[in-house]
Amino acid sequence: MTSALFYSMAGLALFAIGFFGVVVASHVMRKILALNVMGVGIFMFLIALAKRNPLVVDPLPHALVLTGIVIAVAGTALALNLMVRIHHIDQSSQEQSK
Amino acid sequence: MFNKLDIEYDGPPVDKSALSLIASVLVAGLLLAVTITIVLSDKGHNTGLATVITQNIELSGVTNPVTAVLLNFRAYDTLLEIAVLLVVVLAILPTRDHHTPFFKRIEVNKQNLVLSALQCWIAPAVVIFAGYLLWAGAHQPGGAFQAGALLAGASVLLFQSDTYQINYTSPIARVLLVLSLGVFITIGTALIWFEGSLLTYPLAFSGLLILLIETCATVSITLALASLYSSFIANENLSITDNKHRTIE
Amino acid sequence: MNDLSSSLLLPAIVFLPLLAAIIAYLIGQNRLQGPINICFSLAQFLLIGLTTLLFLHEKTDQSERYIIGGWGAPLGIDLIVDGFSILMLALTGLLTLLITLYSASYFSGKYSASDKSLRFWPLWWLLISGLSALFMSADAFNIYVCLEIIGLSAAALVALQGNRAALQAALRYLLVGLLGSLFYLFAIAILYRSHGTLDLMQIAETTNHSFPDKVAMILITIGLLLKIALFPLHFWLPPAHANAPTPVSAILSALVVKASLYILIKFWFDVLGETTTLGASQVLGALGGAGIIYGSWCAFRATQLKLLIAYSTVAQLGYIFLLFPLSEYSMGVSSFTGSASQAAVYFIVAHACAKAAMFLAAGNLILAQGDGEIAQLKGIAVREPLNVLVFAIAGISLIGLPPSAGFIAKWLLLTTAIESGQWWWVIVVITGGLLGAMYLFKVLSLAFSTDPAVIESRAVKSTAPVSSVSSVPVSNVMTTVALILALITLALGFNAEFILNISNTVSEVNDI
Amino acid sequence: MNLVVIFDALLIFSMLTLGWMSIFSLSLFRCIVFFVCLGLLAAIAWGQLGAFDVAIAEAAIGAGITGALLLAAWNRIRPHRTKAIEPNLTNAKTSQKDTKEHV
Amino acid sequence: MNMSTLLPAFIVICPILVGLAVMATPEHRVLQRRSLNIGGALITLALIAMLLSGVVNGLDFETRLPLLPNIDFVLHGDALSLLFVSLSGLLWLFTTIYAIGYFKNSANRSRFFAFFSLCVGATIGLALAGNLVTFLIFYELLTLVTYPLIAHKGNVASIKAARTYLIYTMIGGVLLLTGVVWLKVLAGPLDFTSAGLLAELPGLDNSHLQIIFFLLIAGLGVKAALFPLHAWLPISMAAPAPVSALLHAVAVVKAGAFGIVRVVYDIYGIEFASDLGLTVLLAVIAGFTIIYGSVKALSQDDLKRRLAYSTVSQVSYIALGTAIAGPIATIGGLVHLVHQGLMKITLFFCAGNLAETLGVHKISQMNGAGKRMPLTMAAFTIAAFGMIGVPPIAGFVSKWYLGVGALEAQAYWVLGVLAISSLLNASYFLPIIHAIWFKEQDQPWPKEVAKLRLETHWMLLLPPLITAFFALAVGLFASSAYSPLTWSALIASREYQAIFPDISDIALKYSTGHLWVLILPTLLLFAMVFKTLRAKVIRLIPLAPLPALLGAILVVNEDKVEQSFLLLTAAIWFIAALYAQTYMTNDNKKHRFYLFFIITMIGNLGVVLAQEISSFIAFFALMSFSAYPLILHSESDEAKSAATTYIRWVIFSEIVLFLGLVGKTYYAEFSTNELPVVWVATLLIIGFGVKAGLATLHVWLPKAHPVAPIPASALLSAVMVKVGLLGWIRFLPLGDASINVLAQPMMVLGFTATFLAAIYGALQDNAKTVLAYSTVSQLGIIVASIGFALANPDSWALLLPAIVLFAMHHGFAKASLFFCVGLSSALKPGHKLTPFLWLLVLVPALSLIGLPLSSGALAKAALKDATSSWPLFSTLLVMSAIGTTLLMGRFIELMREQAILNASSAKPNWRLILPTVLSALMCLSYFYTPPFEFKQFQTIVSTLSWSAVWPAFIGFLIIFVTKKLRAKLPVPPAGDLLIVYQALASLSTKTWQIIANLNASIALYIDMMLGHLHLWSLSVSRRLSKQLTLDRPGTIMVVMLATLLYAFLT
Repeated sequence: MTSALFYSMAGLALFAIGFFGVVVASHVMRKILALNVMGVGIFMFLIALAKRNPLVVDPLPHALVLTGIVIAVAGTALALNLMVRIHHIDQSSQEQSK
Repeated sequence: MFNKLDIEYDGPPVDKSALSLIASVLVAGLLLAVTITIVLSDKGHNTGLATVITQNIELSGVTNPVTAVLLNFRAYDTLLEIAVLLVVVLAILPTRDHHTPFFKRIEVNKQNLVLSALQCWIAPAVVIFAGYLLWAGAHQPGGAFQAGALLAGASVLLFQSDTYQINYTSPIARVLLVLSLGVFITIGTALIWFEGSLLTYPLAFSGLLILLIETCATVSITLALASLYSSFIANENLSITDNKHRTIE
Repeated sequence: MNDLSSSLLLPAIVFLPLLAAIIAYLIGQNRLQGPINICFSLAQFLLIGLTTLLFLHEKTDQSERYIIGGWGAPLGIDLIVDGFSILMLALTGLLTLLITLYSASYFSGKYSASDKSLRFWPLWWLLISGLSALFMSADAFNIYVCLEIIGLSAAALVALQGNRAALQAALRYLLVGLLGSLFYLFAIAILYRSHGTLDLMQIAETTNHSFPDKVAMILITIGLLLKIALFPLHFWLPPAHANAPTPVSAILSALVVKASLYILIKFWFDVLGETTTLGASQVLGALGGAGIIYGSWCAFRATQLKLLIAYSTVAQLGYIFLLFPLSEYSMGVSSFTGSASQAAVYFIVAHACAKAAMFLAAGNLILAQGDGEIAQLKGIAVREPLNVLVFAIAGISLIGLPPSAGFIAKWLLLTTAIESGQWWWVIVVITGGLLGAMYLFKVLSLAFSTDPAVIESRAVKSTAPVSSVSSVPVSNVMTTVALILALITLALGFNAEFILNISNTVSEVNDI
Repeated sequence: MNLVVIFDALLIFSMLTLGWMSIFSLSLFRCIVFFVCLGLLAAIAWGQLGAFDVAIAEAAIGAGITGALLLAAWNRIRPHRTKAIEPNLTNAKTSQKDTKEHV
Repeated sequence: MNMSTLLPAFIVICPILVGLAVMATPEHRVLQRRSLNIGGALITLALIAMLLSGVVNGLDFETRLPLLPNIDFVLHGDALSLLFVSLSGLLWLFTTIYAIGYFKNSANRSRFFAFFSLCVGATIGLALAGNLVTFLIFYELLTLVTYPLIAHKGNVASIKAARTYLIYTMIGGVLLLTGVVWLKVLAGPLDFTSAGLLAELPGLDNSHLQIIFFLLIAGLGVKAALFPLHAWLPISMAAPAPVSALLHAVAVVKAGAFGIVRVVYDIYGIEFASDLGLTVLLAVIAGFTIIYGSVKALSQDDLKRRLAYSTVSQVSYIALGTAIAGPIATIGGLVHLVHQGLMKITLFFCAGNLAETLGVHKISQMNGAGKRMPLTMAAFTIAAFGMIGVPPIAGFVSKWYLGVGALEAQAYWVLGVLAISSLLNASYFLPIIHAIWFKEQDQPWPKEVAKLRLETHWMLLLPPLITAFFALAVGLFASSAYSPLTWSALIASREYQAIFPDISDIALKYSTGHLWVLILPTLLLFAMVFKTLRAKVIRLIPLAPLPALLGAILVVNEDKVEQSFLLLTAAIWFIAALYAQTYMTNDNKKHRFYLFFIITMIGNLGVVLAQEISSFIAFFALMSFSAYPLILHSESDEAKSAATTYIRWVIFSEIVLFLGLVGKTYYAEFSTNELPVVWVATLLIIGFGVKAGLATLHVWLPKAHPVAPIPASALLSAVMVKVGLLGWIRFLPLGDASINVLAQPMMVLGFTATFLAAIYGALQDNAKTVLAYSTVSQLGIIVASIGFALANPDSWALLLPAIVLFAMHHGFAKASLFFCVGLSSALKPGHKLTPFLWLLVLVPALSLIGLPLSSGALAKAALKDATSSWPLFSTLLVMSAIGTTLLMGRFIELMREQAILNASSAKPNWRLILPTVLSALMCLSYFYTPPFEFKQFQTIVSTLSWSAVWPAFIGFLIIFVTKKLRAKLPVPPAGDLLIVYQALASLSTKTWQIIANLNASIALYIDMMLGHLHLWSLSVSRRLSKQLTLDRPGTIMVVMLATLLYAFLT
């Protein structure tokens, strides 16, 4: 049992927590956060994977995670943007109705 | 799951109707636990590609294996990843504004001392550090993304003060935003001409080319991340134009 | 240039749309967008056409690999084309050309605001490049990146309308896409862990009956099912497809869901074929069957034209999923060969053309009528006969009536079902066809109806100063494009061998 | 049981907790803050695992930029003082709309 | 790629291209569209002609394209497909012309014509399809392109109709698809091969094949409107007339029927299919549908609905013919494909003309339409008669072959179906025909288009006329080399190959000897059509029978029977025509009278000259039906009732005759059994018996005679009833074999009629009724003689001349007596001519009684001599004179009364007297030279016998004695047994109504239940869909994950 193993289990657990959050959380933002938590979980799993042989560090998962992080932030930004726009439309329609 | 997308601020953290599902999600958790044990029970491939990468690192032109993977072995992924970033920028950026210049400094009478000090001293330092990160990426941890993120962070700081304004939709900004993708494609395609295959760097120039691409990527990423952030700050404009859309439709 | 693996062609198929996206983004003027983009689409079409021809011409090797960066499989990323992917590429090229033509009119300013057009084109080209890259990818992680490009750009395109419904649909679509991709990514991680490579073929070579592979397969399946919108997970699809701008709806239904499906098929049959079980394929088939019935039923009940079409997509995807239980399953491996795969391939092609035609026609009708309500379409056949015709032809293909591509597809499906002795799928397919006829002809009978009262009331309505519906004459280009697609659908009903010949090469790929 | 193991265990435990809390905390703001913390802890953990490149990136992008974006978005949807008068009413209205959209 | 591989494809593509081109034609470019349509149709026809000639020359045409692995798209020109293709191409042309006229000013014409052409294209493709898959493709295509045609009007009804159509055909299509796929999986490429392909394939599971057969037939049966699947057809009447015409005649309905033929013959193979026990079931369904459709048609008032139900019924003939599984029945079924098309398209054209020109949609509005649109209605009449199966129109040919085929296959019940169906057809078509021709217009036309030069637009008028002509021609020239019938026979011979019998002997060759005698009447008939010529032509009518008369005297002498009958017929027609010249002068309906007079004449002469069964029955029908207006002439209530009675009996007799003759033909050609078949003889006796006044079937006679104009009555009694006798002579196996079973009843009936009719007639108070009963009585003698001949074949050689003699004598005498009735006004005492006129009455009367020296005496003597082997017969014969005397006495009595009653100062008209004299002269044996050589009666002296006199005395004695008594007795109604029949009929009607009511209430109940069910299902589905919104994707995803885990890991 190496620490990498613990970390990879932690990654899986984070993934599970995130998935649970995606299913159960009500607010969009929470869902977005939950997705991000899932992402972090996977990244953790990957990085722990890179270290599963204590002697060698596999740089490939690192590269994958780097790419993944950028993609995650892109997705998050888009989702947040959409959320904000919906909110804005709701608000302005409320103002109009007033 | 995504069927109800609640965006009211004062909602409960958990969808009430979903509470009944907790049991089932617990089942899912259980299943996941099974997954974990299954996954971990298998020894798996011992080293992955570590050895292959180490063997080939000489040929990549850089010594940092992560950079080698990102920008040489799997440069194609990175290229597409930049495209992903571009997608989001395109989707989010407000309607274009040709008149405001790319960079503008606004004279504000009342200045926050701390902030202005930050702007004056820390921003250049961040830029220099980012440049270092970029340069160092070739042989030790660091690289375009990190540098870009740092720079973007710096620009976030700048916006807190309303002193500087960047028009991300001006022609210059647009060129800079697509710079990395363009350069990447150009180099990649040009290399087909010279080397016979896509993104095959000639050994002698590979370090240089990677640095060139990374530099451009840093610029674009900085601008992209900063523009993403700014879209939330300057959202009023966006909303107004959106309103216009609505009336048109 | 006669060797695909060393030529410029394959990367160019990905890079040309990227270039187009950059240029479309840099051009500020709306006026230039149309011609330039049409030129690009033409070039893309020619590229893909050339590739297809070369591929068909070579025929020596069944799949062609292109090595990027000169590194080779485990280290670098390869591109691979086999029959199936060539077919998907060709489909992409064709639809790109036609829908670009359509969009050039649709976004010309007559029908939509200019900034929408400026946003549309770069996103459009990114979507196309994502699709093209996906169909050629031989690398599991590269597929993830492609899926993300597709997912994000598609969501952004759905949001283009900017109204609340569209934004909400886009948000939902985006989140679904992200969730699905995360599942996929997780599976990739597991696969990398046990195989030490990301190359699909290398994974396939080392696949055995191991548990991690099974888990990865489950995760991939569930993630992609979410993205494909197979029946109980279809909740996001109808609003997304219904609220998007017309060309986007067309490409979403025609290709984007198919992209995920393509990956699923690849994993299910080629990469992780060892791990699949009979039970799992029956589950997928059952869901597909339920999707056929449920989607058709919802389509029948829909009151919005585009919603109807979107639900029809849900149903049609169900048909394709019958592939899984019907494909040959021998010695623990189901293979993408024989008539089931032919049926599925043909279904994909047929549905792509028909659904694109249908969405375009529906878009035209909505423009002409100014309203997306089906009930408002009364008597539209008189004013927009061609578009109604296109709608009808596409619908015929969807129902699976001859002479259309859909018929051939359904024929193959039924043949397979009977051949394999699984007659219950026959009932499902047939019921689905009848339900399809129900919802299609619900629209058509309204279109033909010339109830004088209705027409009068409409006339009064349109002369009234405060008119909520505004109708615009539909441009000829838009109608023509829809018509071309419809005619292609018809033509595909007569020369099935051509398509099947292309895709036949699929069968050899999994012999590794 | 050396110090590293304890450190790892603590790190993992706090990450899991933060993961949970960044979704299910009562206020959204806290969620965001917890998420940024999670990102930072993840960066530390990855540094621990030898992935320095990723650690830097996670700290800068995963925690930094994402956090900034989240906060900015939060700021946009948070009820401002002037509009917070009738939260219940607005709630009801949007939920009505929501149900309409779902069809 | 040469002509032989491209031609079928061209033929299919041509209409489709036309359709597409028309679709692209702007609405206002009328000329372009017209030329496209008509040009396309003509080109297609030309191509079809090329194909046809090629196939006749033995070339093989096949277009084959790969469609799928192992499946080709095949268009193949074989005989069967050509039959259908030619029909489609031809009718397309006509329908196009018609549709152009029909849609002169309406909207959406481009759309209409486009889909119209596509529809034809699909039909042609379907016809040329070389395998089941290709067939399926075009079958479904047809479904689709027909939809816009039915929905064309766009109103609620047509949309609903289109939807109903679609629901039915879609379900059918799906069943068919399933069947085809299944069969394909089992049997490989499903190329149509004559004699079927399944039989040769080894290792097929029969139960599978049976299920597949049901799937296929159910799928095809929807379009072919087989019984439970027919409901869409009447509803789709909401379509415009050209569409209905096309739908019913060629495209949709036929496609189904054609498909059934293909499946049974070219896929399963007829022998294999019947081995599997499939054909019987199909035949039963088809038979039921035939009757069901007809029954439903009866109660429709909407013309097009009635026609639609008629289609339901008629199309099943094709299926029936196919399913009977015998080569001859196959011919009947196949040829009906063409025949029904021609007739039904005519009917729909006419219905469309009515609707378009007059706005008439309902049958109740059609009264008097014949005057307004004579040509259209003539076409309608021809087609309707064809549908009923009146020879020589097309429909008869089909029924004929079906009937013979049924016998061949020993499916006797099919004959029953045919009979009932014909009866029902007649009962729903004849009232229409009656209404259009013989009823006065009683209300203004609902929506009349301004009068044109012709009765309607020429484009509307021409097509029905042409198709009606075709319907007539294909029937008339059925045995010619290029008729559909010959073609069908060719197809059948290929399907059956070895077991195909020689059918040349049952072919319907309308051969009539000495046809030239009919030329003059025919010319006159055509001249009558022109209004301007009519008055002149009427003057010439007495000339019409003269050629026949001359012929009888000079030319026709090979067959004595023929010669005698021709002599009688021609002479009496001549005299009657002369008589009518004066008698009808002031009649306002004389034009109509003369028209039908001449037609009846042609029929009557033709019957006599007919050489074989088919022309005999054709002329027989012509005569029978055209006598209807003669009886109806006065249009009084009695006349109407009499005419109705008459026509009912005519139909009855036609149907019975049809069956009898079918049987006769079949047993004559195919039976090895030398003995005559009793049931055939029975049917023939009954069938002709109606005409010949066989007791119990005679009831129309006493009704018809009093009301008809005198020349008509004279003709009826004198010659037309004799045709029945002629039929017996020609078709009963007289002289060949004895049929004792029938002989005794006939003799009993004959003599019973002789005596009872005399008594009953003596109580009548109308001179013409008395004469009618006299006819019944006299015919009784003939009936009895025939009966005698049946019992004693040896006596036939003697009996035949005697019977013929008797018939001729009766003809002349009865004619004279009728003519005298017309002179009654001149019989009042006091006029100087009166005694002479009374002589005119007395001579025929006494001749009838058989007093010596009269022709009657001669005839009776001959009969007595011939029947001498059985004394009782002779005795009864002698006794019969008492009855005759009674009648004649009564007649003279009535004439006197009438003369006194009608006393007027008018001079007796010489022009009436002269014909009467002519015919009375013929009653004297001196002037009467029978064409037979009667060796036994060379001297008239032999008639001078006591036995000829005493019955007359007794008779007159009774008359005088019972005069008072008779005056007290009530006058029994004319038509005696008719009362009983009518009571029976009304009873059965009531029963039927009760059943119908019950049926309706059951249907209502079922409807209600269905309504409840519908509501319930709606609510359930609403509830379901509420619960099935699936708005918990999270749960769903988790559950799916669990399911997949389970599925993968176990």
